[in-house]
Amino acid sequence: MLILECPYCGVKAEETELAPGGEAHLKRFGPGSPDEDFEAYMFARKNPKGVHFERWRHAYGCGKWFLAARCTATLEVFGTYPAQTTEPPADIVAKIMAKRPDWKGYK
Amino acid sequence: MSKVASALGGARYDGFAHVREIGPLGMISLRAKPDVTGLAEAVTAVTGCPLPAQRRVELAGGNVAGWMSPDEYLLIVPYDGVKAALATLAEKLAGQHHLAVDVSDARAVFRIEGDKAAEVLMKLAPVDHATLEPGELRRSRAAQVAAAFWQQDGGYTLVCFRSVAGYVMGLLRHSAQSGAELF
Amino acid sequence: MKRYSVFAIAREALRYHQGWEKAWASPAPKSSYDVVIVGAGGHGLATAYYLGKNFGITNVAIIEKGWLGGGNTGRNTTIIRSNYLQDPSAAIYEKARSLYEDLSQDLNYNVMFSPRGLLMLAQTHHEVRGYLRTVHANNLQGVTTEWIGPEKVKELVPIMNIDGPRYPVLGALYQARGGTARHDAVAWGYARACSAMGMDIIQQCEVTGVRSANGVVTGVDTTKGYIGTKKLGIVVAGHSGQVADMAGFRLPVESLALQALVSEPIKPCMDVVVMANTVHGYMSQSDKGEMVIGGGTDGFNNFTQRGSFQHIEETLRALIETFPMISRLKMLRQWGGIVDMTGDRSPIISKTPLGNCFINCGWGTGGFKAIPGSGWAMAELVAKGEPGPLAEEFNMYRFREGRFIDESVAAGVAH
Amino acid sequence: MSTRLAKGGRLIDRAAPQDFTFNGKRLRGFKGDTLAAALLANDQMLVGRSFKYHRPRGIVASGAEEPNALVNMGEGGRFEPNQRTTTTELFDGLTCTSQNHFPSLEFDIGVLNNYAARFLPAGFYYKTFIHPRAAWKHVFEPIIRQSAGLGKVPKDRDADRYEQAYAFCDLLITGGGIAGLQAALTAGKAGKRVWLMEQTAHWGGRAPVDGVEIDGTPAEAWVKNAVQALEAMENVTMRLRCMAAGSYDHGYVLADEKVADHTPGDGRPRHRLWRIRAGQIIAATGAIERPLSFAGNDIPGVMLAAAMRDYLVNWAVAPGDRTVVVTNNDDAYRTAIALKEAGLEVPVILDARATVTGDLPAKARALGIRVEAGKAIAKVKGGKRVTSVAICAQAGQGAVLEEIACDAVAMSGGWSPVVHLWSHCGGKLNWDAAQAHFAPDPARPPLNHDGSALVVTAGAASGVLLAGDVLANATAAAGGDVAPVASGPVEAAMEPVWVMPQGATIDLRMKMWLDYQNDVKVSDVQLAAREGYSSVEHTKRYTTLGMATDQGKLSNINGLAVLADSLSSPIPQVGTTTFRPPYTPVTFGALAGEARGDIFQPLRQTPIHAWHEAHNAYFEPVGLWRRPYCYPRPGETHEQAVHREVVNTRTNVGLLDASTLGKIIVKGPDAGKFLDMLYTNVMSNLGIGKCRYGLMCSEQGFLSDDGVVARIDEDTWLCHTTSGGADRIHAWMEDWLQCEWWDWQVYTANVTEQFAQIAVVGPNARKVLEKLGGMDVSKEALPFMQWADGEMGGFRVRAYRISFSGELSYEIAVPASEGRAFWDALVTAGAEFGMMPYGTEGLHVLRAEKGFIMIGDETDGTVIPQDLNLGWAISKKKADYLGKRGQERPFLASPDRWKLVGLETLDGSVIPDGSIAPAPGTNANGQRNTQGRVTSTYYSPTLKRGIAMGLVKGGLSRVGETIEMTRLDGSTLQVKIVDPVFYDKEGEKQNV
Repeated sequence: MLILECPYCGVKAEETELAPGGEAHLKRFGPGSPDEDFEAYMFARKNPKGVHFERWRHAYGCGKWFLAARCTATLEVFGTYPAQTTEPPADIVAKIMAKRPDWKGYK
Repeated sequence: MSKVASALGGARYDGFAHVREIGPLGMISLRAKPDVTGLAEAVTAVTGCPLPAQRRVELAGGNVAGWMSPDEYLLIVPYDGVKAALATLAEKLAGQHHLAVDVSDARAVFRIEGDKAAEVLMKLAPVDHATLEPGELRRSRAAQVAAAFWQQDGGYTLVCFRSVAGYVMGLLRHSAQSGAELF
Repeated sequence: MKRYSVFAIAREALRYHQGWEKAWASPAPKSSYDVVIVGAGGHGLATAYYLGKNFGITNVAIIEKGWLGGGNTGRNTTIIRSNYLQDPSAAIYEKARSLYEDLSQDLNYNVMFSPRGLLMLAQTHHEVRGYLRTVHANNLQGVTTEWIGPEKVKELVPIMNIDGPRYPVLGALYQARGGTARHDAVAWGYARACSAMGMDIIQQCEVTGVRSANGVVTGVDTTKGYIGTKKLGIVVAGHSGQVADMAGFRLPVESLALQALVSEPIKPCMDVVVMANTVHGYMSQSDKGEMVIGGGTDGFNNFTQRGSFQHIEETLRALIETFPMISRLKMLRQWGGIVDMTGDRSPIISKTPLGNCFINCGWGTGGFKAIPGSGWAMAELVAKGEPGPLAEEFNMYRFREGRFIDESVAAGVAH
Repeated sequence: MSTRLAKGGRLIDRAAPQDFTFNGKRLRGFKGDTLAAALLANDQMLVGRSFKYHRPRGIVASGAEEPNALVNMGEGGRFEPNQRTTTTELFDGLTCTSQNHFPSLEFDIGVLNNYAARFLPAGFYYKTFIHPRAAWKHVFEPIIRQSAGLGKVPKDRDADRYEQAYAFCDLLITGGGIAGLQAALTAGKAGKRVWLMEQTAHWGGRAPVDGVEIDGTPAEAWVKNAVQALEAMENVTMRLRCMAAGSYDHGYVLADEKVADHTPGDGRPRHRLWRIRAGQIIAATGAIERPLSFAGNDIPGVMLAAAMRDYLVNWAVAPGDRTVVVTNNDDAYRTAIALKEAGLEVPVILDARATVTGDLPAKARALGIRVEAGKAIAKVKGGKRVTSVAICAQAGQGAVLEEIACDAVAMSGGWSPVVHLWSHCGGKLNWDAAQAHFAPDPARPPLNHDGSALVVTAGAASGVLLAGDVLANATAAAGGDVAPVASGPVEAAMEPVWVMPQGATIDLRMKMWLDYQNDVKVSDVQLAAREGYSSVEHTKRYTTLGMATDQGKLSNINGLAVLADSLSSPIPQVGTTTFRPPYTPVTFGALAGEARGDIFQPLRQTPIHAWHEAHNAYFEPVGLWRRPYCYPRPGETHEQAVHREVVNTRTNVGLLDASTLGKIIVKGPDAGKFLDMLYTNVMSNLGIGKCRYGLMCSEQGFLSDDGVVARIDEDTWLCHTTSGGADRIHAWMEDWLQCEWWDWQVYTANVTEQFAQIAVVGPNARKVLEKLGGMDVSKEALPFMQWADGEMGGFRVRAYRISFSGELSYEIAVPASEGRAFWDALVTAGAEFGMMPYGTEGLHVLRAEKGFIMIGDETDGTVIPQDLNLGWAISKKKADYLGKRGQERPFLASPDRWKLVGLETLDGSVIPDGSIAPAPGTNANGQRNTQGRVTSTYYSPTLKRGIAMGLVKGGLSRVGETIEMTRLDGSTLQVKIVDPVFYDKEGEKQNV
């Protein structure tokens, strides 16, 4: 039963107020793109056992999508940030590096 | 006005807390970013309230201006005043990217009153009332549906979607039964 | 292997059961094998078993990070059915179901397959149409199912409230030869049979790397050292992504938590398996008397084998509405498993970008019922290097081509 | 004889007798009794039968760990099986019966299993019942099922109600013994927001029973003071009868408060499930005493030593007159001393330790109790009650030295911390060899959302057992540094004893019970180890050890010690099984909370719902809505009603409540661009005042929703969605706007519920509206596929000239608050034109006659618009729209896809729902090949024959061909492929 702080309204929302939305920072590939790219966008998933970046919507709340950095093995949350970002913010990356020295990084 | 009916026709329930459906109230969903020129002025013109800050609700008489999200406000005015309010908003925000829409009939509104009114909500919403400040609008859920509520006039005002008004009334009735006080 | 029978028990009883031999051996790994299967769950063990039985390949190691049968095989609600809509699904699940019919005799281990019948309730007109479609499809697929009306449902399950009022039962998709089996026994029975064929089941041995040369697999690094192999089968369910990563490819798979629970045991009251998809709940009664209940899947990646409690609540709400008499039963134990979900919620039995490396995963919430069929198809793929008809449609490249095997199109979305 | 003593009993009120029945026998206890205490007070030593062998079972414990004393309790809507008597508070009028026997508790034929026990070892069923195949299902399984199970099956609906509540705190302390109280005092004084809960009805836990002194006062007084002090703190909330059932991630704790179990029918909720979010949890959950494994340790009258002390001190109940005490530690001497001081006989204390020193043994000896060091029980004798014990040396194989008559045995094998809440979320344990138990490893706690320790343990749960240590540990757990001082006797070290005597022969080991309820014995665990079920999880599952309703609270540690010994492995290497919630079983009703009956799920209602109900609508669920399926008149079947409604709509005029249709406003400078991405066709060029049908696809390319879009003004569009699609599509729009195209200037608003929307459909539709009066609804003023705002019969309306039936049709939206009044006005105005309401099934028939597709019927998540001949609604000009790339994939672009056609039988009959068109031959899996399927099939009352739509390989190129389609009985029928538009192909009627 996760708690994630919505970066838009500041509410420490509990899981039942949120809707999960899968892996974050996927790049959309549209018409004409190579099959592999489209497949990677739609289907291939990192599914890491460890640090993961994912999408959440504060569905029973302000309705905004946001992103979270979370460990899928311990459920520790490293931070949340707005959806309008193309890669994890530096401060969250630094925090993860400090807590998970063997983390291989976002890519 | 007899043809205008609130969702439950003013249903009431008296248990350890007092529950009643009120309305319909005039409600406007206003979508605009806070930095839109003239927004604060427009909101004040319509409601008499200042532009609410994050998670805040401002009250002025029966009027309300609530912060719903970084680009959404809930304005409450008399039911008959919506048309004029929309016109005012259109005028004040002309040329600015915004959306103001009448949602008066899409909502049901409840009052929960009594010393232990908070206990009714504690059974339904995963919200920490000890950290809920006066003047805070909290969007959450009431059991299985979306709801927003705030403290007002010694009780709580709760807003939900109109179609689930009967369900929410059922929840409130179940939660407010005498003998089911929490503390 | 000494055969199990009532006579064996009587004989052993006279000597206080001191003479039973080990059900399976626990050897140290050899330096190399013809085939290494990673994962000693039901699917991995069944793969090994049919490699031996159908193809005579017995120089096989089954490597398990924990204890055999300790993953989803030992954590599910033991439902067995094959009333699937799509042809490839119906084929493999029916193959599995038909193998379950004789599995106890085949393995000489009582897996307690109990074809007690399985009902999928239709509680909306939409569901009625979806299940009728499934019955028509099953008739052409050679899967025996039927559509039954509400009266027959009530007759089969007297404790059910079929009158609603919210979701009256409009009928049900009924598979009379669906049912349950004892989940642990399936793993143990296969393990014993594999061991008897001379295969090595190596528990407490985690794979830490996959080695290859010229695009072809050569072996695996493990916590018990390097093990060479000519062929590698990856059958690790929720951890498929991690092992695939070692083998150098990415899967269309996400690992999510799925939960189940049991009540305290009561005397027999329900002799069929009931699934109610509109309200999200399914229930059967175990031979011990516990009501075995399955819930929904979380929507986020999770490797903890713990789920979110709201799914338990949601399921129990639904089941109390459907079976009002269970309200005063008590939840004895709840648990979670990690299920591997693919992009179309159907499994993958496939060659991979790495030569002689094969993968079997993505069974999601429906794996237990498939075990014998999955092992059968995977064994064929590993042995021949090419999929047979059972596995062909389940290749991992179908997503790129858009060739989904989507079972959610019928009303019955839960597995 | 088990009796009530004349004096004592700190928890009972002798002035308040409570009458109850057990198996129909009328018995009496006192207020404050547990049911178990009251049964013992009435000499009811035999209370049930075990699961497998149906052996006689007596009360063995005094709390939540009790495995035996479970009863069927109550009647009718308050009947509950498997009620644990040791945690059930007695109330006047309680009725209960014992479980798992036939015909009676005293004479149970199931006990035959006991005589055959030798042939029924652990896992025997895996090795037999294999042949013949059919016998398992038809013979063996039914016998096993009938003999298994425990309590009776409830028959009735639950008469009680339940509720849930949320709570938040800095610190949740579970357990109201001295550790919990001290932790609460410490944290409370520090100003933390504290919740303190205790599963029983009393604060104080064991300390008052054990006669501990704290800060120079008796524990009882200290507890009283502590409770008073805590009650005075505003930041501390205290709950009795509240059991912390499980701890979940991020500090979420479920606690079951038994509000009215002891006062049934008083109108309060029976249970309240608290969902607590705690910043940190202190588990002050105490410890549980372990039994000793000796032959006959399951005979009624054999009881945990501390439990016997509880019955004596708390409830003035003496389970026996002559009690033999057997132990491996000093604590059990307290029981012997208490019994002796109560005037009861203790013929001997058998202490497995070779040397016995320390204060408590000295005191026992001083009281004249015989203490035998290095001795053990070889065997307890008796059937339904202990009659004597045979004594042997602990070191030997069990040669009997002496037999002592007695009627009760108090045993103690040491104590195990209750670590459930610590372990639920992944806290790890250490093996404490000195005390022979697993205790929490503070270095490996369960983690909170920020990576900090979520749970700390306090007191005995930490593995400290002496009162002084308990208080110090609890103080530290709560962040304090000054602990009260407790004084007590010095206790000598315990000595692990897993089998008694140490070298017991197999015939003795076959009589040593580990799991009393599931009948798992020492020999069973040894058998599992011998057969290679060597993981503790394998052993548990193979033998069913610890899987009974007590979840192994008494048996797990003993069992795994036996397993470790059998494997010659150290205990910590064998490890424990996983601890799973709940700590003790929780009633389903409490977990479902308020969600029953009317509020089982939200029921969405349109403003016109009450009218539908009043007019005999037969409803169908559509998502959470209920929509009228049809309005049967007296004597009509649903089918007849649908046909009448359809015909009337075609010939006169029909009225449909379409309020559930989704309505989403999309506005902004980039709204047109946005909608062009969302829909497959172009919406940006739609003229103001005009309507256009549009399709939305998932990014995979599959058709996901459809509806009519209206252009409201220069930068505003109104998008209609399907009834089920409104929230989903709105969320979908917001997803793209927030997460992909966040620089586009577009706002959306879901205004579905703002409007009641009513379709007036049929040749007389215009007449009805004209009768109502107001805005001009003529063909010229409001042509097909346009909309207009206006006033109608005094209502503010927006009228859309759109048709989903092929008839002249208006969909009219009014504010929801006026929806009912407007509907009524239409009903009145329509009366003279033959207007009738029609339901969703009529709607389906009408659209099918016109060949209009329905999301969910023609689509199922695998269908693309091209399959449905909707290519005309897919823009060829647009570079991109959601789903376009997905549709480029080979399988979606294949010419072999099944495409939409009309279908009709040669004889006019209706094609069965779900019917499939087989093709010649079979596939590689032996399945019959197929070439199509029906998607919608109805009897058309307009055409007076069956009509259908379907997807068929080759699609419209095969019009005129006849194919076979399946019937449910396995036969087939002949079906002709036709154009899918069955009615008014030219579309003249809707455009009048």
